[in-house]
Amino acid sequence: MLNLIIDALAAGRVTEEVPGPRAGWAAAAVGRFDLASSAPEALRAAIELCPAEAIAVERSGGKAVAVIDDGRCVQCGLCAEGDAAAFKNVHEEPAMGRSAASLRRRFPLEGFEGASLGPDFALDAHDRVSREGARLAEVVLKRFRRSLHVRHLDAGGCNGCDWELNQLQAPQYDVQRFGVDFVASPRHADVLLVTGVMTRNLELALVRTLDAMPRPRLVVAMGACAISGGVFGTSYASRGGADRVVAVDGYLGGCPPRPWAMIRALRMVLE
Amino acid sequence: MSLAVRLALTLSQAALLAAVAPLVNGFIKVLKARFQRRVGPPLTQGYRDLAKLLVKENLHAAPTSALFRLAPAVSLTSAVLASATFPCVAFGGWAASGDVLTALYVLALGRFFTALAGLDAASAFGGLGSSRDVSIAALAEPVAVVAVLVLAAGVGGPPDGAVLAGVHGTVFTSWRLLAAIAFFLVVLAECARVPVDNPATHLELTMVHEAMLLEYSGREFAASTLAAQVKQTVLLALLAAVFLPDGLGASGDPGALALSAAAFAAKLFGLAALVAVVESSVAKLRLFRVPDFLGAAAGLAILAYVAREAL
Amino acid sequence: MRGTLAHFALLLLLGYAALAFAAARAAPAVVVRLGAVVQVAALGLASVDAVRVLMTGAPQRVALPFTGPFAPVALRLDPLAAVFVCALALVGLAVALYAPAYLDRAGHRMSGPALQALLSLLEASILAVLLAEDLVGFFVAWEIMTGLATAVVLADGHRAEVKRAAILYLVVTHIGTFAALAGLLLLLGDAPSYSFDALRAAAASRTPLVYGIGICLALAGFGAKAGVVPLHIWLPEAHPVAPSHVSSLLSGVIIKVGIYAMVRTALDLAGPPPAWVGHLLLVVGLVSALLGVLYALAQHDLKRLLAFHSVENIGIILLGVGLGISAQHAGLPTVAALALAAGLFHVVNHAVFKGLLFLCAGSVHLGAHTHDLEEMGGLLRHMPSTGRAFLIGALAISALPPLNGFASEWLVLQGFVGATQGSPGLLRATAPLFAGGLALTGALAAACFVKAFAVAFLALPRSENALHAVEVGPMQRLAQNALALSCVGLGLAAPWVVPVLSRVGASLGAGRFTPIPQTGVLGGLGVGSVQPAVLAVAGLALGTALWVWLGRGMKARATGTWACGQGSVDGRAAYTASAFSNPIRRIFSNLYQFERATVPVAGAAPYFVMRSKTRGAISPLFEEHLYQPALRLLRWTSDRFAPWASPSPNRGLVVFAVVAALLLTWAAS
Amino acid sequence: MTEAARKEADRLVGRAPDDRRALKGARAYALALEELAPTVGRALAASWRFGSLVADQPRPGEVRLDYVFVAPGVRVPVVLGLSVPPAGVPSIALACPAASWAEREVSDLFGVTFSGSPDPRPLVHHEDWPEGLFPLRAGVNPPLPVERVSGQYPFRHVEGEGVMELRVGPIHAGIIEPGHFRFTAVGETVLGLEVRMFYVHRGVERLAQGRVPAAALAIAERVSGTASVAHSVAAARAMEAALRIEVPAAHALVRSLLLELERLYNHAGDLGNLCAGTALSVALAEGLIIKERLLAMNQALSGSRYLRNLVGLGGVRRAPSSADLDSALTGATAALESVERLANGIFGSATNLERLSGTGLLSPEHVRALGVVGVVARASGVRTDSRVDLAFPTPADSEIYGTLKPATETGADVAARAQVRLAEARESLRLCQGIVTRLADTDPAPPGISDRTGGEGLGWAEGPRGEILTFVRLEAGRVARLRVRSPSRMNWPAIEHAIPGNIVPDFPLINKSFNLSYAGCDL
Repeated sequence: MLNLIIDALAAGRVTEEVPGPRAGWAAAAVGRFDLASSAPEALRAAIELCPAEAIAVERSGGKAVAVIDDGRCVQCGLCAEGDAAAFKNVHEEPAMGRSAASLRRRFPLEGFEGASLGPDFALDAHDRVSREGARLAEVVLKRFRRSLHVRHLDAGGCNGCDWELNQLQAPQYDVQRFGVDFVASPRHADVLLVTGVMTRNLELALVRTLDAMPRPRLVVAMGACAISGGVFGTSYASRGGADRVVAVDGYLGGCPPRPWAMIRALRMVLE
Repeated sequence: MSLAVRLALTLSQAALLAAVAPLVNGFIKVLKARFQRRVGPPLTQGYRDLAKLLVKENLHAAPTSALFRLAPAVSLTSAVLASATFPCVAFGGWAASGDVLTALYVLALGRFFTALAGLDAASAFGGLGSSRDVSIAALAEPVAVVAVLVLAAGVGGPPDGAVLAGVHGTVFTSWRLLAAIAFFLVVLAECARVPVDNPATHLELTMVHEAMLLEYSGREFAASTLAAQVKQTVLLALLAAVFLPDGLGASGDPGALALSAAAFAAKLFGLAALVAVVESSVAKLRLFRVPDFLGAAAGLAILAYVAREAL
Repeated sequence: MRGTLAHFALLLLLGYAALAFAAARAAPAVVVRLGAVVQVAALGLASVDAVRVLMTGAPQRVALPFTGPFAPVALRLDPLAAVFVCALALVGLAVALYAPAYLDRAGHRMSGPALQALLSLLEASILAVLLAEDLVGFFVAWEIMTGLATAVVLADGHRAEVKRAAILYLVVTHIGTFAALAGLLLLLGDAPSYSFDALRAAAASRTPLVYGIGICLALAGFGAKAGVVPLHIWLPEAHPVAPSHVSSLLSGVIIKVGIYAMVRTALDLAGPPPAWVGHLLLVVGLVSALLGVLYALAQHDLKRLLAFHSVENIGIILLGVGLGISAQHAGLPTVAALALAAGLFHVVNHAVFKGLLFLCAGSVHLGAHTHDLEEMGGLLRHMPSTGRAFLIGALAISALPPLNGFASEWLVLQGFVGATQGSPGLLRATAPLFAGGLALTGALAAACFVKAFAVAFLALPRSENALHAVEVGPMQRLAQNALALSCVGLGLAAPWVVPVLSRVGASLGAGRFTPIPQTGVLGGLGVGSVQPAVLAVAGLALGTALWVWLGRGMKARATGTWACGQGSVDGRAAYTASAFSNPIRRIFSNLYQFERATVPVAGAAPYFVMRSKTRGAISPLFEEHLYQPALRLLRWTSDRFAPWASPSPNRGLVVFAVVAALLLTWAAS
Repeated sequence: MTEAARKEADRLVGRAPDDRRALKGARAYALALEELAPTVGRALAASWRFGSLVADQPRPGEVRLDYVFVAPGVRVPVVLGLSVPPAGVPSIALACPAASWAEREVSDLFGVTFSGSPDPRPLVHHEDWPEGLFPLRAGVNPPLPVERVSGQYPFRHVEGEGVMELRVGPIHAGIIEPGHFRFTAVGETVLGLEVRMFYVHRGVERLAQGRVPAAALAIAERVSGTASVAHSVAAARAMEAALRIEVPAAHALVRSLLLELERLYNHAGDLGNLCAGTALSVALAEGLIIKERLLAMNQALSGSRYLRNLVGLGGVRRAPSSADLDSALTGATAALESVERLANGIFGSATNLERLSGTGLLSPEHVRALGVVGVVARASGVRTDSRVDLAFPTPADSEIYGTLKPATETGADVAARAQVRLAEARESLRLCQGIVTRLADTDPAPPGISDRTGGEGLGWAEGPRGEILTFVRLEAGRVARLRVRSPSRMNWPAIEHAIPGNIVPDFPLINKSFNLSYAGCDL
């Protein structure tokens, strides 16, 4: 079996440098979606099609604003299909931020008449932003930057985010080189990384897992499901985003987020 | 040499071995990463992890007793004490006239407490780890003892500081190599390495050593982790200094001391590299194949003894 | 110098017994407590003599004011006996402290005063065996001791398993006694008297064949008493059913009397032993040690587990003794002295920690009303003192530094290291096997006591009784703590104790032993006299500092055990004793022949079984492959004599005894 | 042959198909309540495989139960339909253990009670679900969040001395989905295992209701992350059957290509992942490298690393360019070469092979009784593969798959499952090559359309883990009922029977060799 090692050494390292947020995009790759057309019928069609209720038209102070919530968008691209589509794929990573609200991107609409459309995000005031991350002393953050142990919890997703997280260990990404490692026990973890919609049957398990983690600790929600429920939203079986149940320190949109974005999001919460 | 100097030497060796332990472990990890075609963690990641753990909370599960809090201190102490029982660099002038067997027994004390702590939280995973750990140790220890016995037979007494001085300059022999290989296999088993255990696994059901530490956090976890790393370094150092003492100095003069320190360090990291190579090239054994593995080690140790008698 | 203290000790114990029987009904509580006082006084006196003999190396004679039917009863306390008197005194003192409060609560069928009286008589008889100077006195005391031991085992004689255990004990030890008597008579030949001196003198005129048969019979006979494999089968039956403080004495001391008799015979009475006796003892010792510990691992009854460990430790002692003989013939008199000393040291050490562990088992029974490990759990919370004491005993029996078990076991191991320097021969060739076997035994014992302590004292209660366990009273705790302290003390004092013990061999006169000098390194064997203490002090300092520092980070937080996101853990989720020993049982499955069957109880097989039941059983190796065939042979033999003997094993035994007696008469004449 | 098999099915059921039923993509019979048990008995005797149980309420007040079977040679699923009041349906679970979970699910979601069930415990709902609340019943809209009640789940119980329970999950130590495994064990010796699922029950079927087909397909795509294509293709085929849409050849071929590429990256990843269970770290890393390359290739082809966003109603939403197809084929070919090297490492290492062989045996009897599908069934020597068992809606696919010989192994252990994956990965690449060649000769066309807005249909696809059966009923252009039966749903109960006799540390390896989806099972 020594030949495995010899082959590997001969083939050489495959670890890649961290690309910039805009670099490394395949032409067809889905990313975030920006407003392409203010046409009301296009917007209406997009809102109707959107399986995750991520698009809305809000009226604030008399002005109409199109909102696309990267915390909900599952990057299905239905809103960007066809020549007269309201949105277009701009080949950039979905937004990340310290609150779910900060993932909503707003586009002023010119000459848009009529009432609000789509879901009312204002009603959606479940953002439970943790201040634990902000409160952490610089000394702790500094140590976390050099050693960050992650406990992953799938709160009920489709498993796509999990596989992407798993890919962080692929030699191309080699997340270990950043001092990040996945651990088996919540007792050893600094970050609780939540993916997937918060299902009813896992709510208590999430709370217990967080309780099992030693302070100081952080919670990061990755992927549309973990932020808002994504296509699964709220139902008899689920509560929507993880922040309905526990306070969250960082959010990263995407369905699923790509591995580089995940690495960047982990760094973001430590800044 | 005065007792004070000898004590100082002994203590500084213990401190040095303890201090270098995370580096040795990091070295293995980096090497493994290279075999996996990636960069791997920084060499100093072990220290960074420990430093981080110092600012974290100790969590105590409801069923745990005082023993749970005591065990990390005992296991780290036992590992550090074991590193003081035999000379790594110079044979002359050792303060503790203890021998290698003592080191093994002192390490066993640490394991006893760690195994108890694994069971203290009433978690089945801890139980899995403890029962596997003591079962494997039960088979590994006799092999270690026989390997040491071979050495003792070769040098005319137990391999302690005074007697080992006699080894210096002796010809490298086949039986010594056989004993060293046997002991190396024991080190793999004792240090929770592939093919006996997988230090990189996240699967609770397959763990041996880490399963016992699943309930620890904060400083206590730091101490338990460091204890395991020190134990690994101590056993590798034993191998480097006692089973393969070539290149080590008998006298205590500074020049010879520096030279043999360099030789020791080279051997220590060479052995660590060997651990990485083995760990990267074989699969983990099925739990009930481990007795075969250690049985083979026992066979090697006996063969070494026979070879010594015959040659 | 004439020792009178041991003499007084004997009289005190006998006198108390008489008084106790007389006043048992009048004031039982007073009688029980008086018994403790008397035992403390008597054993204290005896131990003063014993220590004096050990320190000076000069034997003492003890005269009794009466004579026996065959010869004047002569008692003599020499260094070898003194070692065993020390063991008796250490355990006996603790038992005396422990007994009154225990008897108040334990609720044995036999009354407290009766038990105390029997205990005193038992201790007196042990003293008498150790001090006997002639065969008649020895065997009379020996038989009295056996009878009394059976009597105390029968404290709960109304229970069937107790009766069975007592009968088994009587049968095996009597066959043993019989064999030993035959052996010694053979060795005695046509000597003019039954005195030990006559035996020693007879050595010169004995043929090797007679010596061989005689010594084998004697060793086997005494070995049965000591619980040597395969004659151990009574031990795990009898020791657990006795009251716990009696178990302490049975396991701690009485089986050692068997060892005493073996050592006395092999190294003193029968003359200088040839090498093969040493080898024989080594093999028997290793087999006993390994099988003892392996069977202990499979137990989940705490007292049975401890009883099997006695078999193991007897094996370790025999390894020391055997090496003591073999090493002489390999030209290593120092190693021989060291090994014998290690064996004798282990006699004392085992007495102390096994006595301690049995007392703790008694306390657990008082507190949690069970001996079954599977029904315990979490006892440390309710019985902290007993738990701490048990932990120290567990560390000691697991041969972990710096405790006494480590000291003696490590010395035996050093003996094997030394043996590699001997002249070429069987010993030198097999030294690694014995060293490896001993290390295996130690590691398995550690595994077993991780199991025993953790399953009993840690984690969560597995039964109502365990949940409501209560700690024992102050005197019982004192007794336990005294023995625990002795474990620590003997461990740290090893460098000073061992040289003293190494002189015992030389004092016997039948063997070449070179005692180890009192100070400095032990015979060039690398045992620094300061080292255990230095290591212990350094360890204690470092450990305490670490422990304090580890707790001084952020404030610790209490939480639930991590249960993978499930609510909480309970006793059923925690490891059981059977679960813990499962890997070892599987590894050594050839020796255990473990069988498990799971059958459905409710639901439709095969896909909808809702409840099922599982049973596992170990088929007893020796019962199946040695005793059963032997019994079958006996049955077969008695069947041949069917015309005048009905085919029952009991009758067969009688026939066997008669035939053996006839043979013996022929041999002795 | 197919016609004869269909006649035989009619004879077995005792009547002609129910022509009043608008269900397409299936051969549907209408049964009376009392006919169910004897018919199922005859069906099982004739080697019919239980596929799915579809509960639906086209009219309020009654529940329609469709027992879906896959009968040899019939080439479309056979549906035994039953209109029942929501109580007192005879349970078929004792005769057909494969149907047990399906019955329990229908009880939980629709409140139908099955009489004589050998295991009437709740399945989807956990112990804190309020009694009498059936979330898929028409008109049931509980206030959210649904209140929690206290309760205890009656786990199967093994009693005996020294028996302990090893309770693993729902939160596992690795990056794995949640589920609960309860081992009854004495140390390492496992006496029994009970799998408890539905922690990731998201109510997918309910969520799809009222959606337009495109949005419903986006939801179906997210039933199980690594079977996105298969789930969306199965759902699209069901909708197309319901709406009588003809899919043009070019579109059908691209879908098939996506299905095979999905299989390829899954099997490659699974082979590497198996090494995590045996601690073969270099091979594990190699597996991750290969998988990462395949995922990047997927992204170049489809825009999504998991091949999402291409499958649409009537075909594919966007036709890949021939350059894209060629580079995908090149990438796949290179990846397979790496997989072959990896396989040499996995099967060439004696220590590794020792771990895989004889571990996690699942007998063919269990496979048949529990209706196991996919890689797991084929590794136990049972050849079930919907690419062969069931017909394709378009001739283009039928032609491509006409040459397919599903790989089977008889080892029934972890090694056999790995071998089947390797063989299938090779086969997938061969199929991809065929498809790309065919596509070059096929004229592009717009996706198929229909002016219908309602209907019912069954669709299927062979995902990486096995057969997916999806039922869709559309009303007024929106989904009225979506019913997904994933391969994992059939295979999870089987893992319990592959465990006894193994030791605890081999479970993760066995679990990896099954590689089942929790999300796909729990919905």
